[in-house]
Amino acid sequence: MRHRLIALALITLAPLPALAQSKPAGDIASQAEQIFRGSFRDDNPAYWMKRLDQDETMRLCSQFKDNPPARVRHKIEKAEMASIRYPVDGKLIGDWKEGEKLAAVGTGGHIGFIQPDPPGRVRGGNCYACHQLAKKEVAYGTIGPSLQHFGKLRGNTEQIIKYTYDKIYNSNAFTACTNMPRFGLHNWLTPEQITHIVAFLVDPESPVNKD
Amino acid sequence: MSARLRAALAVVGLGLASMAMAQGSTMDEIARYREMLADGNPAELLELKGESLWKTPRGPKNASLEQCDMGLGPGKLDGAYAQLPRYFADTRKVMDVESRLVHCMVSLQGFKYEDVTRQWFSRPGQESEIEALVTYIGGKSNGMKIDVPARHPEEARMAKMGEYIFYRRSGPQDFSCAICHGQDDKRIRLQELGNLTTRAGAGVAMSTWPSYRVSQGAVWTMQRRLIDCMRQARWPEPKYLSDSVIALQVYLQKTASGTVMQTPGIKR
Amino acid sequence: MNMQRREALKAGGGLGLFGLLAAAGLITPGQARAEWNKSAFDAKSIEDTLKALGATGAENSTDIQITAPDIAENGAVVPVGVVSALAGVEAIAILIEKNPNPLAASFMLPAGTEASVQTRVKMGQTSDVLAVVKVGGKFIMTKKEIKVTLGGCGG
Amino acid sequence: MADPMKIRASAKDGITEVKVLMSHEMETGQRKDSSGNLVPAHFITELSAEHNGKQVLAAQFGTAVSKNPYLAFKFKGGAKGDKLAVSWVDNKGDKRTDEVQIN
Repeated sequence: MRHRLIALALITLAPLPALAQSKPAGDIASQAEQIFRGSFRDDNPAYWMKRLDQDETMRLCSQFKDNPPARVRHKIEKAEMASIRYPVDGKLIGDWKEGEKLAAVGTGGHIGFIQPDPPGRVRGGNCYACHQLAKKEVAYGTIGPSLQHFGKLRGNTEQIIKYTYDKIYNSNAFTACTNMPRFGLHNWLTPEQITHIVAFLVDPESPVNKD
Repeated sequence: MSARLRAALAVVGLGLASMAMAQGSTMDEIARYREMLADGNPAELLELKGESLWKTPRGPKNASLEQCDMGLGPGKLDGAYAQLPRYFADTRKVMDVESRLVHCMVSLQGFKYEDVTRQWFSRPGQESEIEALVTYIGGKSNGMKIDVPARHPEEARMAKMGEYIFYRRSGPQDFSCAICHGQDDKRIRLQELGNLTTRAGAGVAMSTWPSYRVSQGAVWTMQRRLIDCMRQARWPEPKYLSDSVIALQVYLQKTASGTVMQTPGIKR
Repeated sequence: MNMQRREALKAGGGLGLFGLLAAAGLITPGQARAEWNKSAFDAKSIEDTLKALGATGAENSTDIQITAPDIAENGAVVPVGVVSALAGVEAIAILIEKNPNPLAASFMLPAGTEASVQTRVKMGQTSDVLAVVKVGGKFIMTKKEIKVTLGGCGG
Repeated sequence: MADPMKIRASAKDGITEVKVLMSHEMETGQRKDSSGNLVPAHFITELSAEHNGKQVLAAQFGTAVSKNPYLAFKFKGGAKGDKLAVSWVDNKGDKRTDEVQIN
């Protein structure tokens, strides 16, 4: 009798860690989602908290660790391509000097209580964070490919201009789950601002091509 | 191969070599900049201060922190930082250095949680006791290997949740931690980025915090580092000591395990 | 530090550093000299700074070296050293051309102190850094450009 | 009260090398706080180093010296066990003296 009691006690104590270990991976995702969402202050404005929401593309990219199978990739690229919008006047190439400024600016859009951007601060494209562009800027990143001589190498045909605009507007239309943000889709840059960056990339007079 | 093609290739080769050299000298000078800073790390000032804060009886209970159990037993600090986060039976929680330190300041010294965490990081003219204490505790693991195997089921669960959060994309820039920290040999501007999914990359990152940041004029703790990454991702900031920040640390420390601690570091 | 010195330091409130140190017995009164050079530190151009230092017309010299990286990852902390093999260097000043007030620091070197100092300065932007050295009652100088770049996320 | 400095002084081949880290904000007077008000300048103005009571360096700083100032210099002489003292004073009259033995 005594032995059986001890055995029973062992059984009731032992399974707890074992159970925790055997939970399926999907359960980890829902638990993680819960602790992640629960990690933010209650007094965050609703529009801040919206930045934690995921659209279908974000959800799929996260799920496949940015390397989705071909079927998923095609689905994402097709849907993203359909999202692209153009300036009202239809002109896809703007002022490279404006584009040059936007490419260098890394501020804007920071929220939170510690170090938010002051209201009205310019939101830049921060292109140099990831790409090499004009020769004179040595502080460039390498997360994306070098875009030095972008227009010199590719020309500035209508087709190249449209491709460049589309890529900046929605990078995922070409490569699902790429590291590059979807600048137009999120209204991070306006269509007009995108045309300036297009000019910075393709205009023969721009330092991207001239130097 | 035709002579012309050979000549063309030679030109391309030269071009590439000179480009690599130009970039090489930029990175060499950055390396020189860092080398000149390394000898004379202002974090050492904070280490001194942290030691005094650790040993001085303070708070409503007029106790020092010398009986604080950072995971290796009361008062045992040598190597403790390198083995955190870990599961603590007394609180039934996986805790990182900072959550455990705050727990000790509350339970041993009698401080109110709100009071000790109010100044969890410094601002110009407003110093942070937590920064000083974490710098001191970190220094006590200098030269020791990071060892967070995450074998306890709760630790293992936190590591998996940390990995999930690492790849979780959201916000107006489609960011996740993996965007910047999921590949080898990349830079953002001139800052090299560790591939935190590998032992080498996570090792470099995790072994050098806490670190003095010259751009901030302050030592940053790992909580501060991770919370600021989320700010840069344009997300709201998670709360100090929140589970998702601890989960990320378990995932990263587990990946970095085996790397020798070199702290306090000094960074841009 | 002994108790007497500690008391002397406490009591020395209004004396300024050198009066204070003299009172503390840390330096002899003979060494107490040179008030903080307000006009040099407040000067807004290289020319005015040199004038306030009494160094107008300092000639370029290859006998001085500035030890600093060509590129600084952050302008808030830029390591700058000045070295010279010349004997009898009396003073060294570090100037940053494009800062609102160029003079960053000046050093007086008593006999026996080597012409080798290193410190860290703030630079608002890429700029020439000047080292001005007083040797044998005469001023000489050299300069070096230090580029200030952006390092991280850019925000 | 100001926090202690960290001073290292080591003698080798008849030369003593001194490295000093000071704990100080070094406010420029041009930074604005979160409410947009200028933070008044607060910086170390003068520094003096003495070896066994004899001055080996005097320095004057402006606001362009970095936060938590670092200073390294060398002088002839100095032996293990000798005293090396560094003192600073700032524009608000705060001051600090620390002393180490040369090793």
